[in-house]
Amino acid sequence: MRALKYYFREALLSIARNSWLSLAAVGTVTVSLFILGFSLLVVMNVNRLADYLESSVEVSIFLKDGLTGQQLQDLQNRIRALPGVVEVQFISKKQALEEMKKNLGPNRGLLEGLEEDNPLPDAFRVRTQRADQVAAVAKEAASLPGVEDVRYGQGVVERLVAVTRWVRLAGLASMALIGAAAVFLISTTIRLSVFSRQREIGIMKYLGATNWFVRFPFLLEGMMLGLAGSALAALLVHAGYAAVVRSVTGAMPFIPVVGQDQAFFALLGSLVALGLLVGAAGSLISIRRFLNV
Amino acid sequence: MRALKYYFREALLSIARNSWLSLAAVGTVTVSLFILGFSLLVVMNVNRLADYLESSVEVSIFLKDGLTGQQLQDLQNRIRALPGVVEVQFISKKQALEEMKKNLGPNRGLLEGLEEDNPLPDAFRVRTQRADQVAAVAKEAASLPGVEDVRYGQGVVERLVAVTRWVRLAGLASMALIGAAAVFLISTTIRLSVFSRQREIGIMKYLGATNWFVRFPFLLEGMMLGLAGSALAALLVHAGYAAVVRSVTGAMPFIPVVGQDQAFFALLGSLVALGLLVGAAGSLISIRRFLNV
Amino acid sequence: MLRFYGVCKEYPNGAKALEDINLHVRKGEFVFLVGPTGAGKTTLLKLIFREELPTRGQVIFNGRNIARLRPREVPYLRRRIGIVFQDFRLLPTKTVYENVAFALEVTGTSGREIRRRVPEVLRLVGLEEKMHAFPAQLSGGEQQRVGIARAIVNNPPLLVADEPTGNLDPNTSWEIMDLFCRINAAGTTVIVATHAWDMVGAMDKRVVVLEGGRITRDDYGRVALPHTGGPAGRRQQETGG
Amino acid sequence: MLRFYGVCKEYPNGAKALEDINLHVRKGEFVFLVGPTGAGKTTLLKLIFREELPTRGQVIFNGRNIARLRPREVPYLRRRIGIVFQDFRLLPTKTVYENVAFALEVTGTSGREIRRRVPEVLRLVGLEEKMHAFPAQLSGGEQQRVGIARAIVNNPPLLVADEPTGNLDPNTSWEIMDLFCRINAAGTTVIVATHAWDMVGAMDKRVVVLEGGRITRDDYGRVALPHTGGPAGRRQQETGG
Ligand SMILES: Nc1ncnc2c1ncn2[C@@H]1O[C@H](COP(=O)(O)OP(=O)(O)OP(=O)(O)O)[C@@H](O)[C@H]1O
Ligand SMILES: Nc1ncnc2c1ncn2[C@@H]1O[C@H](COP(=O)(O)OP(=O)(O)OP(=O)(O)O)[C@@H](O)[C@H]1O
Ligand SMILES: [Mg+2]
Ligand SMILES: [Mg+2]
Repeated sequence: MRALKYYFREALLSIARNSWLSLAAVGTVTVSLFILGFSLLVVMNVNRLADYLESSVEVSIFLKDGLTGQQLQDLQNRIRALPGVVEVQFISKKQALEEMKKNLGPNRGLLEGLEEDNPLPDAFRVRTQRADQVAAVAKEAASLPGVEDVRYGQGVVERLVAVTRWVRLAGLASMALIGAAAVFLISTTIRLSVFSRQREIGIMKYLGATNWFVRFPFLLEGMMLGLAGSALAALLVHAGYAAVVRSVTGAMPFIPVVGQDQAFFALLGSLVALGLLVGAAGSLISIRRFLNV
Repeated sequence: MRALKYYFREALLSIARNSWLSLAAVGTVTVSLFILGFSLLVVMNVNRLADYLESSVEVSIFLKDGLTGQQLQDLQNRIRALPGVVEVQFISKKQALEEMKKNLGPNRGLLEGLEEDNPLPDAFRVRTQRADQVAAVAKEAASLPGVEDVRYGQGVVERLVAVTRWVRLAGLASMALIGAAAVFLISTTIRLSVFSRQREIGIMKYLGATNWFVRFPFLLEGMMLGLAGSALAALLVHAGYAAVVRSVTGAMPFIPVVGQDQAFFALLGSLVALGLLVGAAGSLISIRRFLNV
Repeated sequence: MLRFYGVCKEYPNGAKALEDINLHVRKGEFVFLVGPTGAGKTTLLKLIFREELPTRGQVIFNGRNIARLRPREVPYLRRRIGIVFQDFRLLPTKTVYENVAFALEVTGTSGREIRRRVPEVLRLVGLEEKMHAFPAQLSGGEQQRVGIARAIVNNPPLLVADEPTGNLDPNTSWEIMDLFCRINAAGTTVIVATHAWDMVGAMDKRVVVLEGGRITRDDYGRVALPHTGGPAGRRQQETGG
Repeated sequence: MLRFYGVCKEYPNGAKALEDINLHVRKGEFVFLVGPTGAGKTTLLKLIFREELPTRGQVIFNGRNIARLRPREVPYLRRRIGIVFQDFRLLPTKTVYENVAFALEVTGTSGREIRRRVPEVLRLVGLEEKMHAFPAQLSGGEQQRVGIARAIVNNPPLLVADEPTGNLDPNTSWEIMDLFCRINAAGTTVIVATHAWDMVGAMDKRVVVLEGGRITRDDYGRVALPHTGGPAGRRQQETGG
């Protein structure tokens, strides 16, 4: 109890009396974690966008003429059972012609008079969960009875798969990198601030202080500075992201963004925890080499 | 001459004897500038991609029937003269039909027999430099004599314009932010390392050293550390980017990437210059408050 | 209580500070350690509280070989030794009061006890008025007295003082020596390294003379001063030696 | 050469270190500054080389008011004053040689001259063997002598020494005093703040006594010691005063 009171008083006093060092440490934590947090949000959003793009890829399964309702039903069930399929929609030949007309726009006259003898086939339109499942679904579907032909934007899907896989990987890699950089920068600053008090640590040891007695106030100090910095960073990320989301959804309402939901607050929480942790670990590690006297 | 030799010797000696501080400073410079450099490259690439996407937007200008060759030539010239237009391509009705057939794929049978009495118009296909010029070009073109109709993917182009404008802005903003963060982190580290030598600076002043005499070795030291760190960062960015480009172009040859061209080396050069500058400025600024004794 | 057996100390840079030191300090003794500058006095004291380890030989404190202590035992050794450092070693970010209190905080002394003991000991060394000043705001002699107060505040069984009066005027020096004598009379073993031959000569205590890292004399009682108190006297002695 | 006119110094924390100091030191003089600990000796010396500024009054050095110097003139003032600091103030990352050489580097002395002067002055203070040691590797007395060597290496017109023998044994102390006398004889004005009354008493120089921030005596010639050299004597005097 008494010791704990002492530790806290020491930590707070030290922060106040070394105000310049403390400010530098808090600033570094804030800046590093702000960059980290914002980059994480960007990566999350890019991933969300990739998901969205991937899920908008479709497979068209054209059917043979003259299938019965029962056959159609069976086929639909079997397609729905294929791995990765999330949505199966039936498009009758009539609907198909309407769509084509719409797409042709000013040239719609070309299709005039085809209604009576519609040459288009019935079709299923299938969505998969991920773009890289499209090829497999198309292959499976092609071998089903009653299927005439299967088509999907081959080139485009392959590209999309490559791009999104790459974006995910790059996002992960850069997060690991920026995270490591943040940890390095924060712990370097805390080391420097401990370093400048090397002599003090030695003196304490010569007066009979145990390692933990010397270490604890530094540990607390590191945690407080880490906490202050990371809380500030979390606040800034919160406010900044809200502003960004507002202007993005204002300018581009069609783009899906990661909202301020549970994941977002989990991220903010992790930032704060990281700051606390790096502050604590940084102090402990950097003080170690000065304790051996 | 003698003084210069002294300054350099002092700076080098100080780096060697404060090896831990020096390493911390170099590490911070390297990490900060590496992150900065890589982020810059990402932004440049995203911009390049945005350019590419924008420049692939087309305006189709459908022509009235029965224009003479001279009229066509005039029209083409006038369209080419519109602001933002970079490419004008003539598509005859025959070419248009062929294309349409290709697009319809398995349904090409629909268009059979239209060759003799082709209902499609002749057209010009126009590319603009930027997507946001499309709307203006379309409007101008619509009022030209001989033009029947002008079409472009209205909704899509507007979205694309919004997205790319936003991406450019966000890229610029985050670069400013990360750049400022790098400068802050580097100068904080250098300040801390100067701070731990506060007493030394005071002693030098009491021995009759002029401000510049005390400052110069620190300035040189800051420049050397900044240079070492930023050169290392530039090397890492170079090597890392080469690896990334290799795997991106391997996986997605269709994506345009910023090559290791002049702009790339200008960027590396700027990184090195920034490191040098921040190192020098950081030392000068942080030493200032200790010189007043 | 404290024994040196054939102790040698050579610093990593090759400086030989001590050679073959054999010394026995009994509980309750008052020992002066004198000798020319660079003779090894500080080094000898540093071996006692384990700032340095002997290169050869053994230092035994209360029956335990100091070099063999496990790291976790070292703090408890140091708490039983009050140390006045030649270079003061005050904590720069703590006030005078806090510096002295620290020696008590370390041992887990209660807050009430600290608030009682610290002002008391600061009064003993004449610093009650400077209680809330920081070390940088003190004169040399005041800093030295803070160091002395800190060393005696928790009544250690052994007091080790390295040049405790180097920055003090003769009056204050005598007061401090008086204080040491009283502490000694109360049972504390005291070892004082000093250049103040006049005081050593007048005080009738055990005197260990160190020269070039070796003990050249170890006597009780008044010793002759190595000089006669003036430039002329010193020169005489010089030509004589 | 050096004049104090009604100088007062009150530190920002309210400590009154000097009050109404009037003092005139002539070129070529040798002045001892003595007084109890905390009397203001160091403060008075700090006013000379502008580490502190007087709260009231003026310090005139060679006809110039030191408080009125422009910042860029201060280094040139300090180069004309050799200073031995009470707390040594050696540069911890420089060797003994480099520490002494620094005082010459500052003035732009040629490399050859530095290589000649530094070993010479280190020999004078008896440290030629420790030339390449760092301050942390020296004994207290050795560090003090490095400070002395640094102060005298560029033959300053004024030498200001604050407690230059506090960590030195009597023999070495006398040697240093001898050195100061020789420097003084060669034309340098010398001001020494010290507690070594025995030396002051034996040396027949001007003595300025500072007590509680005021000059209480300013005499030439031998002065009576404030105590008679032993605990008995001191106690007598105490009860007598
Ligand atoms: N850390 C060190 N590294 C190398 N040599 C050292 C170290 N400390 C002391 N020495 C050397 O050991 C010798 C004895 O030093 P010590 O400090 O014990 O002397 P001292 O008797 O206390 O002298 P003083 O009276 O001047 O304080 C000196 O020559 C000194 O240079
Ligand atoms: N920086 C400072 N801030 C506040 N008070 C100070 C400061 N420096 C000195 N003092 C106070 O001013 C008074 C005179 O101090 P000074 O250092 O001049 O004494 P001194 O005569 O040199 O003593 P000593 O012989 O112990 O070195 C002391 O009471 C001291 O506490
Ligand atoms: Mg010593
Ligand atoms: Mg003083």
